[in-house]
Amino acid sequence: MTTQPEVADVVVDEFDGGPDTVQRAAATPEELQPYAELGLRDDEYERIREVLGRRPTQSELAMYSIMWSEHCSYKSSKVHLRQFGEKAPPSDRLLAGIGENAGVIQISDDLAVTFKVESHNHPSYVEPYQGAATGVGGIVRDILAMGARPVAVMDPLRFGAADHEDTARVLPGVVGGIGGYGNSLGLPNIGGEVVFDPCYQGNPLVNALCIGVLPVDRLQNKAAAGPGNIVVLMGAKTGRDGIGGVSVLASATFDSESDQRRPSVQVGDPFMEKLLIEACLELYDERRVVGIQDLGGAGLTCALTETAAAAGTGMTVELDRVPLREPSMAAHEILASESQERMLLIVEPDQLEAVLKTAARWGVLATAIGEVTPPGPDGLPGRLTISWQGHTVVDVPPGSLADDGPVYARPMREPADLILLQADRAETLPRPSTPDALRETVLRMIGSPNLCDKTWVTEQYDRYVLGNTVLAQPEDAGVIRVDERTGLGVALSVDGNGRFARLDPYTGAKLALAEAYRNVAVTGAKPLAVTNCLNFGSPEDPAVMWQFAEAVRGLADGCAALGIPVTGGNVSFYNQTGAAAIHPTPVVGVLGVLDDVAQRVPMGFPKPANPDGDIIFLLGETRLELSGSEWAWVTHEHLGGVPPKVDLAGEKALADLLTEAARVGHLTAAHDLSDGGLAQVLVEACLRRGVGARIKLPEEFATGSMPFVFLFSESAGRAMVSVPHGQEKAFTALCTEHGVPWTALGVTDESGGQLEVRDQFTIGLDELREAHSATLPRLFGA
Amino acid sequence: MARVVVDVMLKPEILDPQGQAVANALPRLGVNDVTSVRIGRRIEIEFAGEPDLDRAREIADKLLANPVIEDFAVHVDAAGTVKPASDSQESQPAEAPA
Amino acid sequence: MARVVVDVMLKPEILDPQGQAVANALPRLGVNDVTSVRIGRRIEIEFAGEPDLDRAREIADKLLANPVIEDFAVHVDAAGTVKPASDSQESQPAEAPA
Amino acid sequence: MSARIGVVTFPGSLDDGDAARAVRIAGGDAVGLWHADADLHGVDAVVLPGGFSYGDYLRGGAIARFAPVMETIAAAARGGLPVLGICNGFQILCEAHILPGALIRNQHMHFRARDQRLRIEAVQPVWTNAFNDSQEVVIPIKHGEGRYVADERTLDELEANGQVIARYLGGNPNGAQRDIAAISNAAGNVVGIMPHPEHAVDALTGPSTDGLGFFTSMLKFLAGAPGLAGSGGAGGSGRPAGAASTAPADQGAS
Ligand SMILES: Nc1ncnc2c1ncn2[C@@H]1O[C@H](COP(=O)(O)OP(=O)(O)O)[C@@H](O)[C@H]1O
Ligand SMILES: [Mg+2]
Repeated sequence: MTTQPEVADVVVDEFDGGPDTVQRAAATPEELQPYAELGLRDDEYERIREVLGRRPTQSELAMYSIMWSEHCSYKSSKVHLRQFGEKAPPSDRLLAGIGENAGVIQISDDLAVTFKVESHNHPSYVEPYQGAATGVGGIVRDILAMGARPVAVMDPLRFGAADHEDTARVLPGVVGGIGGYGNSLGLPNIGGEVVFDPCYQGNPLVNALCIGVLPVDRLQNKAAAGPGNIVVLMGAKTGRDGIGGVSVLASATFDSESDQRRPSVQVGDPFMEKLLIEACLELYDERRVVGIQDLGGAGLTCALTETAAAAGTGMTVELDRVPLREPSMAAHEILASESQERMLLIVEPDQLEAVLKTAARWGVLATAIGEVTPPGPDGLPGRLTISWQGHTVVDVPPGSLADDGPVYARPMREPADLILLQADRAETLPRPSTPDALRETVLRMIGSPNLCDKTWVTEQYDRYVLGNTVLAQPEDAGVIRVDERTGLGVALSVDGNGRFARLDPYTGAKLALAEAYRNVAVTGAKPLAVTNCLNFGSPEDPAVMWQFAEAVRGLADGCAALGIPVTGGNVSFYNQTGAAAIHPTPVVGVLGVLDDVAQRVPMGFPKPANPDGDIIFLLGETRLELSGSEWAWVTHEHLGGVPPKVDLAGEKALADLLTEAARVGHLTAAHDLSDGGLAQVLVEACLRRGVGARIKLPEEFATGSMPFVFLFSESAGRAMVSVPHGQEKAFTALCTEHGVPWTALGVTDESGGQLEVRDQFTIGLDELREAHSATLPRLFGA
Repeated sequence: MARVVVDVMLKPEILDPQGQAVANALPRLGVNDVTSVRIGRRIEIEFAGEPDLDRAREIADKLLANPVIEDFAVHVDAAGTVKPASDSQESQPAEAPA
Repeated sequence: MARVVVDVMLKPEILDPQGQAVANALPRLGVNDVTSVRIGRRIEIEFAGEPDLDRAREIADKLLANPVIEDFAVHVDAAGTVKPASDSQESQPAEAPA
Repeated sequence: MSARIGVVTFPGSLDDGDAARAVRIAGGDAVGLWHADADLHGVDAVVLPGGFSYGDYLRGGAIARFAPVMETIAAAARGGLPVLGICNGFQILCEAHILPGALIRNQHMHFRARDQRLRIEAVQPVWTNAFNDSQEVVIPIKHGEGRYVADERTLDELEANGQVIARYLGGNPNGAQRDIAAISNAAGNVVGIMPHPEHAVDALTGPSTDGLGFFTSMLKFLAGAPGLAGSGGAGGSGRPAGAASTAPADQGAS
């Protein structure tokens, strides 16, 4: 499957002046239908005919082609994703899990949070600003559909080489779109990632995460329960936005023609979404909706079939009632349209008037378009029938679209080059071994695109709106206050490392999980739950499919080991240009809870209360692990070997220690170690508040290239903390108790204004800052 | 003067939230007979020598318009010129002196 | 069709960074004979009945332009109309159907 | 009874909750005012909060200016009612010609959010009496259209009359003329400020608590001006039962 023409291109709705009706379809069984052009296989088309007992109408064909696409049906991933449920540790906090619009976790007697990450990769390549903007809009509606008020967003992003000319087109547009939409909605952006790698050239990854908060008793669901209830479409008018967008933009591989294809893209209206949010929340609080579902990919088709299928009911819909932006739209276009900022509500008839009134108060269009009908006799699910201009154009069992799509166990094969790749270890590369070379390496690394200061990006995002942001970028995790009365809050981090996953997808997925988990733990929060976005190449390539299966297995095993469940996520396949797939890129989000956000631990060394400074400790073990590291890439353009060892029991011990130490007030700062190793973390911790540090290397790392290894190895399971004078004994005792290895590194030093690594180098904070912060403005303009 | 104007508008099928917001505001100004408002960009390009339409078209296609969502038209500037308030009766005398 | 166009431009004395950015980018496209670029707004208003220039002028004055920083001009739509790509030779032919 | 401060919610207002919280932290009563309701419900002062009213699609504040509540506020402001316009609120005040000049697209064309150093340039009785002369403060900015412009004569007048309330320090974030971050009208009761003092009222969630001074100043002013308190609103009848009655409250978020 490569390029697919758009739905609008191949489906002709008009026959003898009227639409293709169910009646007509039954009478003309042999009529040729362009199912292949819509991306359906012969056997899939046959199954549709079997389900219906006739050929599908044109509208039905469009609906099946969308709902059975990879993007909507998860047909290649389903068999693997099951593990998330099967291996998940039991949890009584999980109020809604995989399969819902987003997972919901209870965090106190009366409050719950819901969060999820999703991709909008292909649209963001075609139209960076709108693609990214509507990516934010889409995930926010998922959160809204659960009954939650969205309270923050995050944006894990990946681009091609930083100095590639197309990155200069894509990155500013994507960042502008994320900011433009999120800022206008009044959602603080509390973190994300900006990663550059040539493998994302032509396939940028634009993932967006949203978190929302709800009173436990406001939880909503999507089931269209209660025959006789009214189906209401609320929000923007329906236009020809992204018609076929799901199948074309989100499922098909890009090729050289994509430039000319110029697919129709969706344009977002954050103002409308803001009104939609307020209107929905008011309706929830007034208990006016029975069921609710957002309209995202596959638009009305998806919302109608999923709500009906979830309840086992049927539904009748009059398509003529759907408010249109363009009156000339055909039935299948209305059904496939991905116009943004719309929600589908199921309401009891006697609530309809009140619902319409609330919508009007917020200036949002709301229209009754249909009715819930009873299930069939013998307990069979009901049918979805849709009329258009007086004719029945759709008559289907909704479950056949929503739940019973094709499922494939696709062939898998370890990539042929993997053995050689793993044998080519970065630990054999020449390493800096003199103080001067080390000093130069520090400055070069902290200014490299992946490690440099991301202020150019994050300055375009509002972090303050709503007044509950306790930590945001560049901190390790975002921390949001959820309850002003008690100080209850949550911490969130998203992480992924495509290079590690390329070298070993099983371990790479675990490493991404471990990093996000650690990032949450360093703030003092207790990690609770996981979301993920799995960005991969074509599932039709057995090597990609193997990477995918391994990554899922790694993430599921990792979650089981850490005792936190996957609550939801998203799969993005076909991130591929020609035969070249992106690095397998599992992006993992971890959510933790803080009983009192006032106890959160920041990443930067604070101005110490004691003139002698705070004491700096490194927690965890440093090994010679350079394969897949940022250093190997920046200085040798090298990718090979095996990724760092992952020890989830050790991660858990570290997290427990950090949570406990934060609770008793031992920590003035804590910063997790990942890309760029200890050197990066020291520099970031110093620059954050302009407080220097004096460091002494442990003896076993004092000579030859060992200082370099200590500073740049990317061993997992480590964090750096600072502890006030007088508390170090109690702190190290706590470390011993938790079985976490610790090393005293030195002290913070406010007056010095420099970072000193004894016997190696001293660099002034100004020089560090200049090296760290000049890169993105140089590349993308001041 | 060698001025070429490039008008860039969203393609008709693309949502124009900006135009819509303005259209929705008009009734509050007592205007009720407007059926639609669309907002695009007007770009005035001054050439050193002769106005060069082909050049302008190329610039528009490559730089000024986003062909994924926008259409454009190019013309040599004529009557429609927006002049400083002081010498154009169409525009309002500015309240603050220039 | 009863369409009125309102063109709104920043007053000449007000710095237009967007126009300047475009002007600065032109040499990279091999264009060296452009002396200035200014970017403003083009607003297309459809009236239910007759195109009403006075009405449009009033709307422009009150809402569409801010007289402190902008000038505007109003005219009934004519040649300069931006048409969908498919039937306008000025814009890029789009391969994907609308 | 503490002073009642109205906080207006337009469709697209975002920082209305934060402004109300700042009012409460400062010791006042926050009263929600709804864009479509011209009644000011007898409030003693008004805050026009930040956000993107009506999407801010044409120019920031251009459409909000015509909201029914704004007609009343404009009249009351000319009559002396203390009004603080923050960010979008500042834009609305300029669009309504209650304050001179305009706020246009940032010179670098990006939305920019950062913790900004400012110098308080005018310690005046209504909105800045809690500050010291030339006090330096840190207050967040976050805007895409914050470049203050006015013609030279207006700028000279603002300076001469002490109407420049605050200036950017340590780098002008948007290209504003003469580094202007906040101004007042000639009478001093109306202030427009681009930075967000309501985001700097609590050390846990803001870069400082410097923003609180604007709100405490106004409360102190109202306390010392009993004649003004309660008489600000045009037609102060029918007070709503609770604060923020029209703004949808959500216990999850605030
Ligand atoms: N696209 C982005 N949006 C928001 N915050 C970002 C983005 N990219 C990076 N950040 C923030 O910058 C900081 C540094 O990022 P990174 O080095 O990836 O952190 P870490 O290695 O701790 O995960 C983090 O606070 C991260 O949340
Ligand atoms: Mg981190």
